[in-house]
Amino acid sequence: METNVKGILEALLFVADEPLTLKQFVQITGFDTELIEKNLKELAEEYQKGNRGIQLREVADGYRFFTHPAYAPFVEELVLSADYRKLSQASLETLATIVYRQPITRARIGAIRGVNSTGAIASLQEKGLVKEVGRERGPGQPILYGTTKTFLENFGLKNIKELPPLKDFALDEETIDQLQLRLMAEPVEKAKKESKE
Amino acid sequence: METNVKGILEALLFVADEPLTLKQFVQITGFDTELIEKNLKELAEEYQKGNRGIQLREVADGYRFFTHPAYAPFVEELVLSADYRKLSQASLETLATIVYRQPITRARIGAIRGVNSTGAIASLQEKGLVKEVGRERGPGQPILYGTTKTFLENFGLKNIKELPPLKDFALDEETIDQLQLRLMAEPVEKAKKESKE
Amino acid sequence: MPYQVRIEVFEGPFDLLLNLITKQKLDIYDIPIAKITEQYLSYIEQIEIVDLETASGFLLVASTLVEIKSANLLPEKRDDLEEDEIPPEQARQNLIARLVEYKKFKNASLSLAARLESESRYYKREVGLEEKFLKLLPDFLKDVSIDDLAKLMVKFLTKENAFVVDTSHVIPKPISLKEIFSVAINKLKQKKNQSFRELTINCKNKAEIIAYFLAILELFKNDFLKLSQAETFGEIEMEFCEFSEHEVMEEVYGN
Repeated sequence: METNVKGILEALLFVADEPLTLKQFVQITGFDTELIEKNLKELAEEYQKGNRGIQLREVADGYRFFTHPAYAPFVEELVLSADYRKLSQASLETLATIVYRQPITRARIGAIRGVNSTGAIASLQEKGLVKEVGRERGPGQPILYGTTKTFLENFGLKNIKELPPLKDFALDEETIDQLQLRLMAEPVEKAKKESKE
Repeated sequence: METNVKGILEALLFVADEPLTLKQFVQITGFDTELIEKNLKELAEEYQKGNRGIQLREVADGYRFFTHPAYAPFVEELVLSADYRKLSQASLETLATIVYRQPITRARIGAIRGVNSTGAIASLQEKGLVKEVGRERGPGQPILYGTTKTFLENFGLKNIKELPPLKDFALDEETIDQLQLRLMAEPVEKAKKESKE
Repeated sequence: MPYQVRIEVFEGPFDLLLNLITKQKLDIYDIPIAKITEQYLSYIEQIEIVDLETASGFLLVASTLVEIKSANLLPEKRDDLEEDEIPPEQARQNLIARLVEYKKFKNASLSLAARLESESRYYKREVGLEEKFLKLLPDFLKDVSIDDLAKLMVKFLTKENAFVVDTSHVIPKPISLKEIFSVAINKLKQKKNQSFRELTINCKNKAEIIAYFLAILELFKNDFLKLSQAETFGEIEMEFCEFSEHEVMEEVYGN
């Protein structure tokens, strides 16, 4: 039987237990990067068009097969539900500060959230979503936290740059004005008038 | 998107860690046996005709995906490329802890070893020596780890009850006393947990 | 074990304040902050916070609110501000800036949650290798016997710090700082130049080492000791300056 590039890639993707990078494909097959990339793209398209049970996706700087999300209810009959991936609000907030401010210390996470985040950090570490990435210079040399490859994989991201920039989540002028007004130490009428002057 | 029978079967076969029987397919999907059989046959043919990297085969106890034998040399290359020559000390310690305390959470492994054991657990999983065996009840539902059949077979053990008792390995009187204390203390802890359930 | 601080539905002082602000109806004759402060205070009275850091976060925001609120009760301009006191208007702007910053991350967290939700429907294959490939793997257990693993386990279980059994019912033995202090001084008098490691070499547990460390810091603070450390995590070298034990105790403990 004639071996074909796509078949080889497919077999490798099937057995791999983590996303495979282009570099790994090159090392294992000896084909050049362009050929591999072209075939991966075609493979992904074929699976997608056919409404197949398996989908090829690019995550965490590599390629990996996943089941099609439409069939999740059936898959969950067979394997442990992904419910455990759910995160509490505290964990999500903490994760967001780490995602957008990494590398960041525990103290700065706490300062942004206004609340001690030690427990949330520990829980994110336990889930493999964040890790210690180093230590800050200076007094106490606090631990710096950052996100992991597992984070990218679980959130379906090729890399961290795929996320919308933080400024997209900033409050608009109007909302900030509302905040201003509601924290006024004088009647609103007067405040409004003054701000117009 | 319209779900299709073939897609569902494909997704199920992809995640299953043992051959799936017709009966299982019926139970999970609610489709009738004939429909499932027809689609499985078509799926197998499609994979075969395309010289695909994956093959659907009917084995003694059901249906299962395999890599295409023609691509085995590449798969072997992938398996060998992973850096697993020898177990590190960290891996050995983690393995010992899991062997004797299974099912056990990541956090408790860390507590026993005194260091974070996440990396070591992942490496042992990759090597097929330990696996996730369930989830603990309670907050966060942490994953429980245990040893695999491969591990037991490696040491010619039928089940974990055949493990050598720890007290045989205490070196001196003092160690024996300490060990006794701890081995005694543990069933209490376990009993407590059970009574809560 | 971190405290599980669940402040009802709120994830902290900023979250609570933002929530109260959003609910607040604006009546142009009202002083808005008065109502918000009142609600905020009554809320934090109800909640039970076991974590000191969290508590201080809530209190800091509360005191800022009270300060801003009281500003309009006072004469227009205050020129009696303490040096490190922040004028109310500045405090208000600081608070708003922090709220705005926090809300940005909170919004980002909602977007992450949505992403996680849709991602949770993708499953990856978590199945080991096919049997024929398993054989390929080097036998990493070649030189390992099951007895080796048992021995390792015994080592852990008999190690000092590996006590994983619940000991919360056991009353910890208090370590007298004063006692340690006195011992430390005697040791330092006998050998004026030594490292912290040397000093604590016979310590039975972490608590004792910590007690020594506190003693050292106290001595350093009172100029009885010079400390140096050549590199991060390196040896802490100490040089004791000659005084009588009595003098030292008197200086530090006042007796």
